[in-house]
Order: sequence, then structure tokens, then C-alpha cells
Amino acid sequence: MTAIALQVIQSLTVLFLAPVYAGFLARAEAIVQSKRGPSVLQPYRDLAKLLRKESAISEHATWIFRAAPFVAFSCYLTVSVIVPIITDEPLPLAFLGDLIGGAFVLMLASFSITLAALDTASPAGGLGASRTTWVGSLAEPSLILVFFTVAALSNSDNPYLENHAVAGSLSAYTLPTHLLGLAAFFMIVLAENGRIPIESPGVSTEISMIEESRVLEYSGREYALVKWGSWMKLFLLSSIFMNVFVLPWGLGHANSILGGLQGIAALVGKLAVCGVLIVIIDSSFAKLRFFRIAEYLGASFLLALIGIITGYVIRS
Amino acid sequence: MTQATSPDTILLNLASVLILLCAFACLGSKLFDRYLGYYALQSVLLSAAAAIVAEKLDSPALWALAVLTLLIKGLGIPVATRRYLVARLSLKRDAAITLGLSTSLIIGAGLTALAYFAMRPATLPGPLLDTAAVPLAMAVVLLGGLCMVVRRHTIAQLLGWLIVENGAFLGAITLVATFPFIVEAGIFLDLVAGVLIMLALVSGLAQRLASASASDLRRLKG
Amino acid sequence: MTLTLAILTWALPLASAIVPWVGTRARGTGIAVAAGGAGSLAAAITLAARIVSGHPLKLLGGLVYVDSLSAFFVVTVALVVTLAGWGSYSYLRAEEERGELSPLQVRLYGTFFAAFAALMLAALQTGNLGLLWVLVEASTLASAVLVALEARATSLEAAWKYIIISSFGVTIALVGTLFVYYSATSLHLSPDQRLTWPALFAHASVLQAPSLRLAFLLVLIGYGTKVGLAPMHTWLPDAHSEAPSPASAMLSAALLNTGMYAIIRIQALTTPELGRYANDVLLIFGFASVLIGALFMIGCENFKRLFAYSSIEHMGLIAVGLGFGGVIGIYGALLLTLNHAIGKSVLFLTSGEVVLRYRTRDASEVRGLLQVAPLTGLVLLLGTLAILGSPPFGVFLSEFTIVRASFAGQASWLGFVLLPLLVVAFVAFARTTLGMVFGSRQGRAAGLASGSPLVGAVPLVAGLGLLLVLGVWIPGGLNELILHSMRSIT
Amino acid sequence: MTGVAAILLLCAAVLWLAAASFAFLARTRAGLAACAATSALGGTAAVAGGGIVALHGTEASRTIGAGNVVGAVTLQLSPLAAAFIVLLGLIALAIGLFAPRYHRPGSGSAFYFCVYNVALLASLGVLVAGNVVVFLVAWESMTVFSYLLIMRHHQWRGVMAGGFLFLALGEAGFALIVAAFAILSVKTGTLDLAAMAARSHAVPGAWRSTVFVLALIGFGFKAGLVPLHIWLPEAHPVAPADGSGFLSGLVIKLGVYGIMLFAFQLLAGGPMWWGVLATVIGAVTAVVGVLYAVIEEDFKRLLAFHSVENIGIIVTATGAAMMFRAGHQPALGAYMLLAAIYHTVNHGTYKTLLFLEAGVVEHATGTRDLDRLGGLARLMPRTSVVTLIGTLGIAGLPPLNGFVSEWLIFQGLFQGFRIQPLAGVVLVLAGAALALSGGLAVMAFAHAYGIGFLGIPRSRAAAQARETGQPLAGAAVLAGACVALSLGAPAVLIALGQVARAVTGVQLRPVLLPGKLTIIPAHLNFAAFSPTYLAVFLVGVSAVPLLIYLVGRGARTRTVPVWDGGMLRFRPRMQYTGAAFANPIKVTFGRLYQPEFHVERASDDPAGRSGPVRYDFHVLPLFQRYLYDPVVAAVRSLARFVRPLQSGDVNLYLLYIFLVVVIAYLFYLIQSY
Repeated sequence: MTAIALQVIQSLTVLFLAPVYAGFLARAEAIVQSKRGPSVLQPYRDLAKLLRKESAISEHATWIFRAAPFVAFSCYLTVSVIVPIITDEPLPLAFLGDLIGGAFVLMLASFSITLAALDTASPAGGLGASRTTWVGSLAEPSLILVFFTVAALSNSDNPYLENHAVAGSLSAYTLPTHLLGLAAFFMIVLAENGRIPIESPGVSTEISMIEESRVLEYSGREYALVKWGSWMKLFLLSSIFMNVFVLPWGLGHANSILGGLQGIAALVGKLAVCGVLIVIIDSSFAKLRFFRIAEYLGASFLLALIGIITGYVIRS
Repeated sequence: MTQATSPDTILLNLASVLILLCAFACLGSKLFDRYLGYYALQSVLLSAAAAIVAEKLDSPALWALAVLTLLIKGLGIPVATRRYLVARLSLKRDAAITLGLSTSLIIGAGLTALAYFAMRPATLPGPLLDTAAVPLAMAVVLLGGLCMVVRRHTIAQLLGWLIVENGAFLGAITLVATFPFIVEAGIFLDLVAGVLIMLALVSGLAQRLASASASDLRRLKG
Repeated sequence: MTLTLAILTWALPLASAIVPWVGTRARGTGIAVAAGGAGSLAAAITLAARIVSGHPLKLLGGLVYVDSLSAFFVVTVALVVTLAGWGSYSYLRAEEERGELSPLQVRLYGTFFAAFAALMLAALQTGNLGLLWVLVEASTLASAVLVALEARATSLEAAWKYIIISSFGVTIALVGTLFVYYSATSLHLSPDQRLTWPALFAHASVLQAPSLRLAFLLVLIGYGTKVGLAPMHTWLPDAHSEAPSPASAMLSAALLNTGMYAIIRIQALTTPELGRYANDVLLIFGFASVLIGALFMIGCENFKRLFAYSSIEHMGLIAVGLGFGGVIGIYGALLLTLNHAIGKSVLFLTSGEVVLRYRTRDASEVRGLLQVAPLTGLVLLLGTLAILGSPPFGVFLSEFTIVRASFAGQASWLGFVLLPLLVVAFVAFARTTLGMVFGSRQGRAAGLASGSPLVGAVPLVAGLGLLLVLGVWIPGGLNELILHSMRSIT
Repeated sequence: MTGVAAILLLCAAVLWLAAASFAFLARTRAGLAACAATSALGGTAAVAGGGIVALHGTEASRTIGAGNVVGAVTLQLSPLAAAFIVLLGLIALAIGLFAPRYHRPGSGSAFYFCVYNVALLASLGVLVAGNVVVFLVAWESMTVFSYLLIMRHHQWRGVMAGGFLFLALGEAGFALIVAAFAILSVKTGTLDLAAMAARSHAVPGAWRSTVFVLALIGFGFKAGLVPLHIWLPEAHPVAPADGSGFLSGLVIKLGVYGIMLFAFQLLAGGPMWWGVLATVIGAVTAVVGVLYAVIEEDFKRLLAFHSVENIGIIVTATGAAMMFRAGHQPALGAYMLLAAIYHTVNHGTYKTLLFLEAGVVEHATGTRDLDRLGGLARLMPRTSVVTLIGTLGIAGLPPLNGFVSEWLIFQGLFQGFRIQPLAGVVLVLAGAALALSGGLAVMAFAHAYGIGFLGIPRSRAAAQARETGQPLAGAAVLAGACVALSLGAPAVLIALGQVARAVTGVQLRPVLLPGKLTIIPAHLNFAAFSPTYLAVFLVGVSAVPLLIYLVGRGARTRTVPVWDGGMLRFRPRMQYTGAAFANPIKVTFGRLYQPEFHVERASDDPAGRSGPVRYDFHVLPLFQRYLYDPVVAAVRSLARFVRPLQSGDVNLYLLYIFLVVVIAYLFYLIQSY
């Protein structure tokens, strides 16, 4: 019973903390740039506003355009039940998938939005669809290598076991395999969420848009779901990054609600760290020229590859 | 090797050598008339050789062959060829020859040497009627072949083939002597039929192409 | 009874030679030739059945000698004669209708076709190597007339080349035969017996080795000229492409086999004394032929020449099979002989239909056969696949068996040489013929109809059907015949 | 049970034979339908028969009649083949349902149906062959009849060339297969596959390796391994839709079957490098295949290239299975084999589906050019939905079947650390390659579906597309199969577990978590995954966004023209094109494509208006130019080189014979010394 409750709490955490995490990032970034910035709660206000607004839908759009936000939203919620967010032991539904299962589910989310973008016939949608799938497909190899890292470190592809393996031993934590994999994963997190140096978040100019232009045609309630979903994605990836790789400690035990709450508390702290990290990157690097992104992702791939090779050699 | 001293053997050797010389003469002559003449002479000599062996072995079948050779090869074929082709097409000399005469004669000499080396007694350990004639027969075969190779005109090629045939015939009587008559007769029949068909073909070619030289037969290639 | 059958096999076709001189029409000639072939085939099959279950037929001191090997080749050749005879019917009818052949030409065709067939069938049934030579040479002469029959400048040229080259070659075979005879002189055999194959074979282990060695080389060169082994093959594409198509079928599917038969006989004599000597020589010539056949098929636009090169390739393969020897090698070679005979007959007869329709031998001018003449197109398509060794046709089984033999031998690497050549041959051949079959109709004369398409198609369909059957099932009788044949030469 | 299976398969064979024999009936619509129905029924019987054998997991063989030197007619039922038989049956069923509406009655169709059913029969023959000769006969018959399938519309442009490429490369591959079988049969002294498998371990290692390499390359031609794949993009587009489906769904899979047959049965067990070789070739194939797919504008060529990719994935998995076996991880070896077969079956279903739908689209619009399609989701809704299912499947997205097998394969590759490190690194790189190809596959199908089916019709032809009269059932059956193969993954796994056990002799114990329909990749605790529940959860959890949506209670939805930056009128050609969609890939992998761009502007307007712009993009045909052309050129020049031998000169001809005679004398002379 407790476990089921925790499962629900975990998903609700993702659902409801995701906007504030985005708000935190926006605020922190503004402060770094010597601006006042919006309230961290601004995303909730945006959502409330959008949910009440009228939707304007392209006359060429079909059911795919309408369904996509729901599919994507469901995907993020699905991922939220299988990865360690607040507890260090698998929750009842974690058997649905593992890390790579989660990755596939995220891919479905992205695919549905891509199709929706092409469905509207809007030129901007096509542009975004092309660019995001391109970035996504190039990020795929290094993501897989990160999973190889996990498997080599913990003899499993289970994020929980990875968490245990790294949390339990400092020597495992300091292995080059782990550290390089960590760096590679962080680069992917940035790429997947459209952060600097891939894209300037929230800037809508055609020349630099990647993720943003895919969803330009959305408005009203659908846009609310899309926006919310993308915040959840950032939240999820950041949580995995922190909980599995960077700070594998502090997760709650799965046998009590209290443990869950402790996990949430720890998570908030970790995400603050992660957010600061992202903001530092955001503010100290420039956006890459579009085709240089391939090199950025190649670098991430190489980091992970070197990590995994050293891992294999050390093991033998 | 007592055989070598017997008069038949000496005669046979002599005939064989002359046959070889005829082959050389054919190889060395450009004029069709001469060519045919040498062939006729060779055939007569061949007939004589057959007669010698027939006399020695007392074989009526060989006697018959000797007569046939004389009549058909020595007389019939040369005359028919001259009358129906050479004269009618007013051929004089075989102009197109792939090799110079002297070169082909030198090669012919080399081939004769080869035949001698190949057919020396050590390689033919069995009983032979005439040890010396076998290499000569083989040399004639090779020289006939050489004729066919170097001569461009179809008639010359035909005569080349007939020389090869003569060589084979000489081989037959010297190497094995007692070839079954039915086979010999069959060979003769083939020869006659072959010559007839070839002559017909040559005249057909001459009609169609205004030339019966093989150098003009270059349509079919690749 | 057996003797009667043996005589019937060649006497029936020979008898059909009279018909053209009685009736003037092409129809009668065609029917006679076809009937002669069919009768011969029936006699041959009965003969083969008797020989397999009984003893070889040996008469007149071996002048007549029919064992399983002979019977096998007799059946093969008689089959070809039957198919080609039927093909002759359509050929003569169509050409006469068109006025391309004079009555004399029809008569010549009928006579020499019959003589050609009879001589080959007789050649296969004599045990006397000298007589064998005589008959083979005679068949050369008879077929030369067929090659020249249409009396175009090119066909006369081809006939000349054919007759002069073959005669030269076959005379070399005569010299070789002399040496075979000579190598038996030390045996206490009567002069007649020294040329008789069964007698020689019985004493094969005491024949004189050196002269036998030369004998085999010369015989192989000589009869190899008939078989079309490279480099003695040069007459073959010319003669095959210029002869009337049924005659081409006879040349390719029957004459070549007859030459191969002679080589097999002599090879059998050498094995006890010379071991694998003859095998190695056969391998050299066989590979050369496969190579030449394959290379010359590339870009060959005259489809009858193409088929001729394919024959060279297949004869090379048969030589290779014999060269590898052993049970699988010889079995494969014999099986290929039969399959190739059927397949090539079908293809040449088909080429006849195509020539009748398009009046050209240039494959690039023939397109869309499948549309113009669906049945002919289909036969050409399937015949191509069949001859190239695609299952489910019989050639494949035999080729695969030969390939197996190639890997079973001492020099396994030879298999790796053989297979690429087969691929090259396949691609080159198929490229040309498939181009004829498919596509849309174009060019001149596409609409010209041949005399009687349905009658013309019967031998084609029958041949293909036979190949298909042989591709999935080797009848017990045939298997026995081949096994017996192998036993009779090893 | 084996008896029942044998009878079912016999039924399938008889039905197909009947369909082939009575194909002449297909001149009428009713006859066509009857013929197709018979064929479909045969497919059903094959599915049932194959299924029984796969589940039963035992081998049985029978020889008909006495054999001879050439071989014997031996048939066998093997679980490995059974998996492929099920696929064969499924495809036959789908095509049987699809064909009557797709083809027009007529003699051409009659011929086509005859050929098609014989091709089915030949494919079945390959799978039940128990003797080398039977196998080879069936194999090449399959090639030949597939070739005739491709030649259905031989008058059309490009058909001859595409078909011939298929045939020629098929023959090249066949020669290698023949060599492999010939060597193995000679070295083991038998033509019987079972006996061969039993005796092959005694064959010397060098020969075994030779046989393996020959088989890998030989079957690779049919499977479409890079660089032997070049026939696929040429032959697939020119075949009728169901013919392409059959080729891609089944024929190339039989190449995979051949590789598995040699790797796991005939040569059971081999050194590590065999597996490495297969893995590397597979990984390269996957990446190269998808890279060409993603930039392709022709729908069927895109699908064909994508088949290359999937074959690469399957062969990678097969190679990994061999590596695990060689690295003393039998359980993982069996598991990877299972995954490879699973992916094979999956690809067979969705690829056939997509080819069938490509045919429907081509019929409806007259084009395969993605940039001339578009808007079909609205015009052909049912087709679009079915295609979407296939698209999700092929892109490896949950909750469909491609995702399940790709998950399985990745799980196997992740466990590369269990074998020696150098080999493990190979698996890592293979994993990365598969990841890249997976990512690009998503892009390729976003391209195919997004440009081809969504948006506004990009041409008049596309705008006139109608769904009425188009076949639906065949593809729908396959769509159902895709869903079933995903939701029913646990059941499939049990069956394939039996197959893997029969092939490798390893009983895969941990495949499923008891009671949870959850898959375990060979080692407990490594990972867990439940495709069934995942699908259920994905659907169920969509209640949450729905709830949010409803709670929002926004104003009504308004339909508006698409936003176009203020243009007066939005034209279809202002949409993003397929060429533009794939452009980033073209730039990133320019090294591979070595593209040639041609941009042609109508005028140099001083005012800066560009006017109509023509844009051409050509990819360097890398393998043709650097691999095939040189070989062909070399053979050609050799042929040209020998051509003068046959110059027409009689004297020359006589010289050859004369020289050979002289050489014979010389030879004799030398020998007698």
C-alpha cells in the first residue's frame, strides 16, 4: 500500500514540481544576467492562463495534431514511474521498463510532437521537426553508451542498481567510467531539453529555433499540455542525472511515506544544484552554430566511449 | 635392328624421305600448279610405300589400298582440283601467305627435328615395321599442318589437309601396318567425300565472294 | 532383338533420308525427319533398358559394341534428334512458305540431316576406334553441308571454317588412334582386336604407357576439336550461328557429345596405366573452355553465337567433371551431358523461332518477345534459366555435382576458380537473353508470324518439361543407366 | 504434434501449388479473388504448422524415396525454420487478402499469381529442406521466381535493370552458398543437413571458417548486407507492392535464416572472430542502410534502404549471439539468437505492411515521391492509421513490436562486459551503431510519414487520392500482428525460447518474471521490462492529461489558416519539403554521400526575387562506383582483351590447333626423358 502511495507521490512530484523547476531556472538565469526575472511560480500562472484560453488549430491539422500533446504527456508520466525520483528502491510499477525503455518512451513523445509539427503544414513546424529529430538521432549513440556505462558499473540496466552501485562505493563513484559517463549524460540532458549551447530557451527567432518551432502552432489547452510536458522532461532528465550519476545519495526508502517525503526534500536540493549548473552553462557559453551541434554530440559520444573502454579494461 | 638392313626397309625409308621432301616442296611453292604436282607426287610415293609394305606383309588389303591411293590421291584429286578449280578460277599463285617461304621452311625443319626427337626409338619400345619412317610420317603431319597455317587460300588449306592426311596414312602403314581394312576403306571414303564437299564449298565461296581466299573470310568474329 | 534395336536407332533416321527425294514438299521431309528421330528415340530407350538389365551387345569382333555408356549417349543423341527433327518440320515449313529454301535445299537438308543423325548414332555403337573415327569424320562432313545450306556468304564461310578446322583436328585424332593401336601391339591380340575398345579395355593395364600418353593427348586434341574444347573451339560459334537452327541444335547437343564420348572411351583406357594423367589434361582443357566460353559470352549480341559459347562452356564443364573424376565427377559430367543436350536443343530451336519472327540474330534488335510471342518468350526465359544452371531445372543438379567434385579433389581451390566463371557466364548470358524476353516490342518485323507456332512449340515445351522433371527427380532407370555407364569405364 | 504440423505444412504447400496451377483463372475478378484466397488459406496453414513446430521445439526429418549420387529428397521440420515459416505464412495471408483488390484481372496478373505462389512454395521449400540439394533447388527457385515477380511490369522503365541486378547478385550469392554447401558436404561426406550438422565438428578449422565466411557473404547477398545490398533499392521499387512486401518481408529474411543455419546448426560453434565479423558487418549495414534511407525521397526506395538497416540490426544480434557463445556465455548466446529471430519476425510484419501501403498510395496518387504526396491522413484515413501503426513499429517506438525486439537486442549488447574486453568493446560500438541507426530510423519515418501523409497535398495527384476501392484488409492483418507481437511479447518469447533451446541446446530459464508478463534478458536482475503493461499504462495514464484538459475548460477550439508569416495565400509548396527535412543529415554525413548539388535559378532578378528555383541533389553511388563498377570493368576489359582470339582468321584458328599439337609433342618429348 505504502509502495503504491509512493508511486503516486513520485508521479505527482514530477507533475507538479516540474513547472517550478522551470521557473527556478528562468529566475536564476535572469538574476545572473542582472535582471529581476519572473517569479518562480510564473509557469503555474502560464499554465492556468493557457488552460483557459481558446485553441486555434490549423485547418490542415488532423487528429494527429490534437492527439500528440496527450501522447507526449502520457509518455513523460510513464517515465516518471520507472526511474528513481524519490526512492532508492524500485516502486511497484518500475517493472514496466528500465533506462532504455524510458529512453524509447521519451522518443515516442518526441516523435508524436514531430508528426504534429508536420501535420499543420506550417513551414516553421517542418523546420523544427527536422532539427529536433536530427539532434535527437545524433544524441542517441552517446545516450546508449551512457547506458553501457551503467551496465558495466552495476551489472544491470536498472537505474536503481546503478544508484546503489555508485552510492555504495566511493571507488566506483570515482571510476573514470562513471565520471566520463556522467559528463556525457549531462551534455545529452542539455541537448535534449534545448538548452545552451544547443538552443537559447524561450527565444523565438527562426534562425536559432529548434525545439521551439515544433510547437509554434499550438495554442490554448494543447499548448499548456505541450509546455507542461517539456518541463516534465527537463525535470525527469535532471532528476535521473542527479539521482543516478551525480548525487546518488539522499533518496528515501521505499517502505514509508516519510521516506518518500525525505526523497522529495533531497530532490529539491539536488535539482537546485543541477539548475545552478545549467544556468552557469547557459550564461557562460554561446549558442553553437547549427551544424556544430554534431561536433558537440560527437564530443559527448567520445567521452562516453572512452569511459566505457576504460571500464571494460579495468574489469578484466 | 636386323630389319634396317633389309631391302624393303631401305626402300620404305627412301619413300618416306621423299614423301617428306614433297611436303617441304609443297611448303615452299607458291604456284598452285606446282603445289598440286608435288602433292600428286607425294601421293604416288605413298602408294609405293604402301605397295612395299603390302609386298612385305603379303597383305591383299594393303595392295588394294596402294592402288586406291595411286588412283584417287595421285590422280583423281589433283586432276579434279586443277581442272575444276585452279583452271576455272584461273588461279596462279597463292599471293597471301602469312609467313615468308624461307621462314616457313626453317620452321618446317624445326618441326621435323621435333618429330625425330619425339619419335625416337626409346619412346616407341614396341616392335616397328620401320623405325625410321615413323618420325618422318609425324613430320609430314606437322608440315601439312604448317601448310594449313601459313597458306591463306582455301585450296592451299585443302591441300595442306591432304598432306596431313598423307602423313597419317604413312604413319598408319609404318607404325601399325595392319590397320583393319574396313577402317582404312572408311578413311578413304571420308577423304573422298571430304574433298568433294570442300571443293564444292570452295567453288561456292568463289562464286559468292569472287575470291576463295581465306583471308577474305573475316565476317564472322567475336 | 538387341541388335535389331541397335540397328533401328540409326537405320530409322537414315531411312528418312529417302523421303525428300520421293516427295518434294517440305512437309513430308519434316515429318519424315521427325518420325525418324522419334522412332530412333523409342528404339534407343528400349535398347538402353535391355543393356542395363543385361550384357553389352558385342558383335563382329567388336565392330558393333553397345554397352551402357553407348546406350546413354545413344539415348541422349536420339532425344536431340527427335527434338531437332520436330524443329526441322517447323523450320522447313516456314522457310518454304517464305520462299527462302529451294526444293533442292529442302532435299539436301532432309538427306544430310538424316545422314548426320544416323552417322552419330552409329558412331556411338561401334567398339572399333578406327570405325568410330571414320563415322565421326563422316558426321562432320554431313553436318558441314547443313551449315552451308542457306548459302549466304556467311554460312559458306562458317561451313568452310568448320570443315577445314574439324578435318584438321579429327585427322590429329586419327594419328592419336594410331598410337592407341600401337600401344597395344605388344599384346597378343589380333590386329582387328587392337582397335576394339572392349579388348583394349580388358588389357588396359598392360598397354604401353609412353605411346598411350601421346595417344591420349592427340586424341584429346583431335576429338576436342569436335567437342569444342578451347583453344580448338574456334569453328564452333561460326558454325552454330550460321546453320539452320535445328541443325545448330544437332551440332551443339549431339555432335559435341559424340566427340566427348570418344574422349571418354580413350580416357578410360589410360586410367589403369597412367593414373590421373588424362584427368589432369582434361582439367586443363576443361578450365580453358569454361574460361573462354564465359568471357566470350560477355557482350555477345548475336544470340546464336551466345548459345554456342555457352556450349563451349558446358563442354568445358563436362571435361572438368570427367577430369575431377570419381563417382560424383563422372556422374555429374554424364548428367550434365544429358541436361545440356536437352537444354541447348530447346534454346537453339527457340532461337530458330526468334529468327523466323525477327529475321535477325542480333539480340539488341529483339525486344519484348514475351509480348510478341508469349510462348516463345516464356520458353526462352525458362530455357535461359535452365541452361544457366538455375534450379529447378536439371542442369543445376549436374553442375552442383561437378562443383562438389571440384572440392572433393586434391586441388580444392579449383572450385573457387570454377564458381566465379559460372557466375560470369550466368550474368553475361542472362543479360542478353533476358533483354530479348522482356521489354516492350520494338524494331522491325516484330509482328512477323512463324509458320505454325503451336507445332513449333511442342518440342520446346517437351524439352523444358523434361528438364524440369530432371531437375527435381532423376528417374531410377536413368540413375541405373548412368551408374552402369560409370562402371563400364572404370 | 509434429505429424499435425507436417500435415498443415503439406496443406499449405498443396494450396499454394493449387493457387499457382489455377492462376490462369486470375483473368477474371472472381478467379483472382479465389486464387488469392487459396493462397491466403495456405498462409494460414503455414502459420499454424510453423507455430506448432516452434512451440514443440523438436526436429523431425523424412526422406522420400531412395537417394542417388546427386542427393536425396529429405524434408525436415526444425524449430529455427519454423519461426520463419510462421512469418512466411503471415505474409502469404496478408498478401492473399491484399492482392485481389490491388491487381487488375488479366493475363499479366495470372502469370504474376502463378509466379508468386511458386515463390511461396520455394520459400517453404528452403525452410523445410533437409538435404543440401533440396535446399539449393528451393533457394535458387525462390530467387528466380522472385525475379519474375519483380518483372511484372517489365515494359516500364527501370524494371529490367532492377530485376537484373537482383538476379545477377542473387546468382553471385548463390555461387558462394553452393561453394559453402559443397565444401561442407564433401568434408563431412553427406548431403543430409542433419548428418552434416552432426559431423561438421570434425572438419578442420580452416575449412570450417572458409565455409562460414562463404555462407555469410553468400547469404549476405540475399539478406542485403552492405556492400552486397545494392539490389534492394533498385529491385524493390519496381516490383508490385505485394511483390516488394514479399521480397522485403520474407526473401531477405531467408538470407538471415541461411546465416543462422550455418552459424548455429551446421557449424555449431566457432571462434570468436566469426561473431565479431558478423557483428561488425551487421552494424555497418545498419548505419549505412539508414543513412541512405533517411535522405530518400522515393517512398519504396526509402523502405528498401530501411530493410537494409534492419537486416543490419538482425545480423548484429546474430553476430553478438555467436560472440557470446564463443565467449562462454551460452545463455546470452541463446538469448541474442532469440532477440534476432524476434526482430526478424517483427520486421517481416511491419515492412510488408508498409510496402503494401506504399502500393496503395502509389495506386491512389500515381507517385511514390514523398515530396509529391502529403495530406493523405485526411484523404485516406484508414490507410493512414494502418501505416502509422507500421511506422511506429518500424521506428522502434513503444508500444509496438519493433520497440520490443530492439529493447531485447540492446539488453544483450549491454551485457558485453560479460565476455573478454576486446570483444566487449566491439559490442559497445555495435550498440552505438544501432543507437545511431535507431535514431535515424525515427527521423527517416518522421520524414516518410510526416511529409508523405501529413500536411497539405503537395501535388494535384495527391489531392485527388481516394480510399475507396483500395485494399485494406491485408495491411490491417499485419497491423494487428504488429500489435499482437508487442502486447503478446511474453507468449512470443516462450515460443522463441523453445526455438532458441532447440537450436543452441540452452534452456533459457530467466526469460519472464513469473506472473508479471515481464521480460528478463538472460540474467536476472539485469533489467526488466513489460511491453504489455507498458502499453496498458501508456494508454491508461493518458487519463491524466485528458483530465487536465477537461479541467482547463478553455473556450472552444477554433480552426484557422496555418500561420505563414503574413503571406496573402498559403500554397502547398510553401510547406517544408522532404529534401529540406533531411538536409541536416546530408550535411552531417556529407562524407558518405559526397553529394552533388545543382541549384538553378530562373533569373538573376536585380530586385532580389529569386523566382523559381530548381534544386537537384545527387548522392554518389559509393558502392557501385568503387566496388561493383571496377569488378565489372575488369571482367569486361578481360573479355575485350581475349576478343581478338576469335578474329575470324582461319589461319589463326588453325594455328591454335597446330600449336597445341606441337606442344603436345614437346610435352611428350619432355616426359619421355
